[in-house]
Amino acid sequence: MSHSLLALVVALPLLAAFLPPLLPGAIRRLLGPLALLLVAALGVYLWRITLIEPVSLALGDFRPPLGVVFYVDSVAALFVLAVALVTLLLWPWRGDTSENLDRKQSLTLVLAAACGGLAVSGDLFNVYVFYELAAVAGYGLAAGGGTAAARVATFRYLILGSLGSLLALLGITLIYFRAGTLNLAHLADLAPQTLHDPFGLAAFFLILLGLGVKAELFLVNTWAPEIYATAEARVSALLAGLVSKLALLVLARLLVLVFPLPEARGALLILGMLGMLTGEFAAFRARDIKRMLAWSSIGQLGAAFIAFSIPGSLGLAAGLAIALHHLLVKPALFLLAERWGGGLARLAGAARRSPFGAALFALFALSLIGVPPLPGFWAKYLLLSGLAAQPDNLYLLAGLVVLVTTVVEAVYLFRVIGMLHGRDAAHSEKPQNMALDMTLPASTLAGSGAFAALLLAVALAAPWLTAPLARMALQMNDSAAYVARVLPATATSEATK
Amino acid sequence: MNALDILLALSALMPPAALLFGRWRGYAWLAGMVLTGQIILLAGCDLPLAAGMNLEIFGRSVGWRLDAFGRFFALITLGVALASTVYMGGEWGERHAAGGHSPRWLHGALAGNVLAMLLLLSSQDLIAFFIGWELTSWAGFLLMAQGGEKALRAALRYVPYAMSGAMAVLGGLALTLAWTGTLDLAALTGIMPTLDNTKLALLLALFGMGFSIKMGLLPFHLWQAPAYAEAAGAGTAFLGAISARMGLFALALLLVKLMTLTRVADLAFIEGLFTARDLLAWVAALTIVLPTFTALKQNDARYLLAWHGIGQGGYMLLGIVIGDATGSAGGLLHVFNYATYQAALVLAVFAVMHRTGTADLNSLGGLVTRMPLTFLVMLLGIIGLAGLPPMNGFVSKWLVYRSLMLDGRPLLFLMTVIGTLGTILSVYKLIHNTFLGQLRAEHEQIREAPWSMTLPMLALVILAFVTGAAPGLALSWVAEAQAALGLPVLAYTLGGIESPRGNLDMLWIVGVLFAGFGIGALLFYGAGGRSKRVHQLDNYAGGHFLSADVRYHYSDHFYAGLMHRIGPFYRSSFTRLESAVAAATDLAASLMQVWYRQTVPALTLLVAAVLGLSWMIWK
Amino acid sequence: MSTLQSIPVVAPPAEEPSGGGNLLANVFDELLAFCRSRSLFMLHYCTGCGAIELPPAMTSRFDMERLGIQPMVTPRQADILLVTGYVSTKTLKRIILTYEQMNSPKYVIGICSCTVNGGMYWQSYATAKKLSDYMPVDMYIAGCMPRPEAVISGLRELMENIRAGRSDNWRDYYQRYDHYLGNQQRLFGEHWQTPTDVIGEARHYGQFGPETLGEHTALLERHQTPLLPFEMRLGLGDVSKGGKS
Amino acid sequence: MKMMELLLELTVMPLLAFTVGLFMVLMMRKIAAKIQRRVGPPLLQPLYDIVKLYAKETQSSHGLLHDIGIVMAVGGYIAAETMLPVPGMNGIADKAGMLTLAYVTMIPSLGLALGVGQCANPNGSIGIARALTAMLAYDVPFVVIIFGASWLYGSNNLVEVIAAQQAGGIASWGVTQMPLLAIAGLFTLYAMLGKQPFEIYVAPAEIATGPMVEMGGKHLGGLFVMQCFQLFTASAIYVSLFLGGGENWLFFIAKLFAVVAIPMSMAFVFPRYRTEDVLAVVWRWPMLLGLIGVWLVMR
Repeated sequence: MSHSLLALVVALPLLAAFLPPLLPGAIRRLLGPLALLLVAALGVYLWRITLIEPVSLALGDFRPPLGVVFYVDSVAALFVLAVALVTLLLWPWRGDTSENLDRKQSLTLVLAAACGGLAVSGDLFNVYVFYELAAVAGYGLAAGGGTAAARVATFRYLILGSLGSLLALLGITLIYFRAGTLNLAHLADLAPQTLHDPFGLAAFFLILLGLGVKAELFLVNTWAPEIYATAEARVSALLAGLVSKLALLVLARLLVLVFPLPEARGALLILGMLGMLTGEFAAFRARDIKRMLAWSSIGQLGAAFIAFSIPGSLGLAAGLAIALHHLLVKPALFLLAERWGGGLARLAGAARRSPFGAALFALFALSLIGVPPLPGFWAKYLLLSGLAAQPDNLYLLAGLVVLVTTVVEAVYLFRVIGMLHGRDAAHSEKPQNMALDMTLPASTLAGSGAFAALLLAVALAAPWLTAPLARMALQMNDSAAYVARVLPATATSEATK
Repeated sequence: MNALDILLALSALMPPAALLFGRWRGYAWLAGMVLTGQIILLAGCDLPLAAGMNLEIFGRSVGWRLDAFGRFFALITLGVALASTVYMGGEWGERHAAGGHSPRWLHGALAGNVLAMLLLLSSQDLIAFFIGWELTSWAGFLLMAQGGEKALRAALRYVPYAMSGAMAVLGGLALTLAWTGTLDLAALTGIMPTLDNTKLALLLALFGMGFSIKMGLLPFHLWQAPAYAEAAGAGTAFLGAISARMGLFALALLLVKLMTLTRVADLAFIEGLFTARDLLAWVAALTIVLPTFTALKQNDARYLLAWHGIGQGGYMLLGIVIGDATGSAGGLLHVFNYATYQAALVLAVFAVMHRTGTADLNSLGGLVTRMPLTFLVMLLGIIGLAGLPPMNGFVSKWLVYRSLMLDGRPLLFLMTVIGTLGTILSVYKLIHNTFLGQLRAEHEQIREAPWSMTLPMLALVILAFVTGAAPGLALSWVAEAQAALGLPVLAYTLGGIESPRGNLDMLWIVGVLFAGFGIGALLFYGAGGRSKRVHQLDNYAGGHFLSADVRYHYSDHFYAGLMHRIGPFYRSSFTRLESAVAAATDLAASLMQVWYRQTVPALTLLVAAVLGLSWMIWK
Repeated sequence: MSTLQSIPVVAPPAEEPSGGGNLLANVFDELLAFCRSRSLFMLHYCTGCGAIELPPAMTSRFDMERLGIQPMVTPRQADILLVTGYVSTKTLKRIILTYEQMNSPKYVIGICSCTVNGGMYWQSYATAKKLSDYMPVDMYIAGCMPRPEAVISGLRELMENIRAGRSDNWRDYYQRYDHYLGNQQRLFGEHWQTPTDVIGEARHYGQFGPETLGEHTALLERHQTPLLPFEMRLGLGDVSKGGKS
Repeated sequence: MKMMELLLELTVMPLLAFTVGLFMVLMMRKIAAKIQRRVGPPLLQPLYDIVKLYAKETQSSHGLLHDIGIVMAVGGYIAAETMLPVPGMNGIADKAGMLTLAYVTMIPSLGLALGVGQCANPNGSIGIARALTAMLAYDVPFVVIIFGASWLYGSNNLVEVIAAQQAGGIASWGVTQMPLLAIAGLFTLYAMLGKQPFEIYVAPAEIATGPMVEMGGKHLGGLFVMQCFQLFTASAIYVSLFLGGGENWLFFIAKLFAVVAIPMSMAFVFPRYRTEDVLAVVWRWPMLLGLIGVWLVMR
């Protein structure tokens, strides 16, 4: 089978995003989900074959390093699958007006396409393009909340994001200036000679900051709480769940392929630690559930950064586990938070209105803080055992940070659970409004229920998933294989040298 | 399928069964029968047993294997669960359900606890152990949170403690893996003692802290009393009697089996004078004294018992830390003994609550004529808790005392005795304020608790009495557990121990005691004039005419003189410590939020970029 | 100092029981009587000035303890009720309650003239004049106030009476309760009652006499809910009234 | 026949203890009288009191537990006496040890406390609260002393402790081996006997004799019996730990009476402490002496 199917990962959603105005109503509404389903199927297929061996595609058959390269290893395939599935689960089925809905659906699809592109891109330029695409779609979606607060938040996000893009672009330019190529495989090949110096590191740092805006990296994550608090829940879920993970993936690839340097790892580690500390502690004092989730996701991504900073496939495995786990849990929590937004005090007694919703919240919370046998525990286990195995004391410190912030996380999440099950605030205040207000709609329950089902399935299948995960991490860590796959010629020339 | 598989499978079936059928009246009997079956199965099987289920995760095997040490705890767990389940299944459960609580969740939480504990007790490696540990913690949380608003608040207070403990254990687990390359408990037994002192000390600190929190050792004890006291009745009994002992199980495993006590004694703070082992012993001793002292100040029967539960844990740990045959047998036996009478006591308090609606020690009194069986339970229970003959609590404490005496630890010995004396004072207050003194007018029509409640309580205290008179019955399990753990094994007889340095024969002591009571009764009832019962208002009041509307009863500030002296001793410094940590967290959180509230994030971004670049370039 | 035979409170000494031929029983009874006479715990109800003479009687000069007499604090412990002075209506209620709470055999000694006939308070409207109207008095020690010698002497006479079995007026209170109750009711009003159960005790100890019950006890029973002691019960039987005051 | 002999001992030991205790009560009252320049009670006065109390014709009880309390108080001491070796008889002392004995002697107190509680009289409850506080006060130095003795003689078994002392004569008595502990022990014994200034729980003028407030007839009689046992037990433990036990009954009784006489000759010139002051004084002096003594013994 031709690997040109790879292009569909990007092409299908884009097509579905821009075709609808030309189509009649019924098909129009189904086109997006259909495209996503196809991408998901493609993801499953790709995952199965790439577990054995990665594939790459040179678009238009321009051989690298000249052309546009898509590279899919099992990690990328899994992310493609995840992008499709999560987008599907967070699909905007309803809107205020038809026009509004069209726009939302289109933007969502663009976002999905961009995310898929980020997952499979094999060169930095494409990465930048897809990243910009995702950013634009993200601004559009975030502003779609319609409220003034949402617009203000989006505006700030926009400034920060643009500045970030600029920095990333600057970094990419520096790299190009030094190495003369943007193809990742090529870069991996050239990096030891050209980029492993302060100059290269500076470029890495700029890219880190730039992409870090989306990945909620500490220093550039200040937009997150406001956006998540004001945007629609499913948008928050997409941004926190999906986009951040893909930015993370790109950074991880960059780290593995081009900059496997202790300084780069150190930067990642320190920023990750700071992100975890600030995020989780800030969430401790959050007074509404959406901001709390936003900060929590900053913390979780910090944990992922810490994980990726661990050298070797063990760290990658841990980072992947954390990222994927967060991808499963956080969107679902944001879905639940849609109706339960606002001050935490409002939640009192909500469990009586929506017992199933409260149970789901508890399940996600438990997984998030890493209670075995839920998947979150295995992610945390991988992270900690990876950190403990490092000789550097900074890694042990990071382990300590992870442990302490987990305690903080447990406290604030359980505070919410306590609120949910506490005495009904409705008793004292206007009961009817409250009752209606706090009951979760069936669609929300169905959405997060689906995530919960996935989570539980992963929990049950954990013993059988460890081997693929390890394999994925190995593949991702194997930069020689990457180079060899994308640039067979260079690899052979290397070998002959 | 071997016995352990069946055991675990049955336990795994019960939580869903409880959630499905918990509302059905017969469920308690069904669960009771299952638990009885499990007890018989467990008591009869040959150990050690490895479970058929074996997982392979990240290249490490995760498995379950039960030895005699685990079985000892497992039997206690199942027994207490049995008593609690039966208690829950009757009138108490109906009242509980009528109060808007869910019997399904309560049964489910209890069954979940049993399952979690069995998993923990039979874990074969640290991952299985941690899974069991966390499940126990959260199942415990579920059980704690069942009693309404206050219970929920207390349970939430438990969360940071439980989580800190879990994270400490997890950290220890990660370091163990990094330093030894294995997580298998059997393999670790050989490797861990060979680690150097720094590593061992760090592991001891991490694991020790995690386990101490569960056990409620000082200074991590504050969560336990409210969490256990406010839970729903039968849940409180289960939590109080056995839940916290999981911490002891883990500590014993760590100290004795994995690290070995001699290695722990190598970790010296002051060379030759004060080692980690001494530190543990002193923590245990302080855990005996200070919580007992707090218990003495309680005015709520449930809290009083819960605080004593914390204090009693100290005896168990102290016995194990001494580590000789007598002391460790005492410590382990105390787990069993304590479970029997503590469960009975808690159930009795909840029986009183069931009838009177309160556990406030200042609003009760004189119930002995109305609830004589409950009184009997509480009487035998407090004799056990206070550690007086003829109940079993005496035997285990005696073993601990004796080993402290022979080990030459006068101050520790003194602490244990002070704990016992304080307990006597406090439990007398408990029984006096509940059952003795003046019967309140509003309680005159109260009836004895129903059989579904009195039977489990009576069964427990009878067990406590029988194993007090013939401690050999329980000591056989203890000796097996000692052997499995690698401790010196106690040479016991049916009546106690025989040793050249002082014997204990409870058969004789109990026999003579009851003969003495018999003679006393003969003297009292046989000799002298007839007596006539008088009404409680026919009482000396300096010539005053008593009437039922005026309270003639002494309950509040019961030990005024004692409190005058020791009341200000440590002025709730632990509570202050706890609030200080909470406040510090809150402050840190506020500071962190400042970061996210900045008005010009773009500027920060630029500054960060410049700074980062300069760091990268100048490094 | 004298036992005032003129005051008809002491029933004529009962004939010595013939003993029924059982020598051992007689010896035993003698022993008990002897012990009773040699061990007297007194409750001094210090109503008036006579109390001042008791400390000297107890302490080094006269030392009652050599006679086996010592002070006690509560009615349950005491054998002798010493009423040491004028008895106001209000005090009398307490004295009666105290007397009823004592365990028999119990003895009442009225010290000072006030207990005999009101003494210097003979015309006070608020003073009970004659103690023996309200409870059986075993011994009066007259005087205003009687000196310790007189007190000791009176006590010795009481001891002798006890040893000889002549002093069991406590039975009189049970047997003629209606009479005493009548006098009490006349003074305190018809709603008078104590938290004790004299009639029940009379029944329990077989001290029922022809005059135990009568019109006054009928009056008492009309408005009194008897204070039945709380019996232990398992709650399986019917819920009976436990008793109220 | 070993068993018969043992049973006989078990019967005789409490009886002897009671008899000795009766005379100790007498001695106590005599000493009080002498100090106050009185004659004091006749020889058999304690017996008269007990017989009279038992022989009361009407007695009031506050319920089953009121009775049981007295039964436990007397019965507990009867049992305790069989664990306390006296010349020629060891009873079951070697099956129990001194620690057990110390705890068995708490049973009567607990019984009494239960009985008093049932009386529904706050004076009694206050008395018990104070008595238990006093017990907390004096038992703390007491166990320090027990610890010292059992460390010194290497055994928890009173029979062996006594044998070890008698084997070496006065030089090996506890009082010469551990003089500080002996002083502390005497102090503790004093507090244990509960006479002035440690009489906090009786306090006749304040709480109407506390625990005894509702005790009359045989209830009070039972308490008198208990007092006899208590005096005997306390002094016999002291004699066994520090004065070499009894070589024969003559010496034994002499020692016993001497031990009781010392605190009693001081007691009656004192007023009464408050509860908190009892704690302060007992936790300070005998504790300090005891701990130093233990340190010396263990050195």
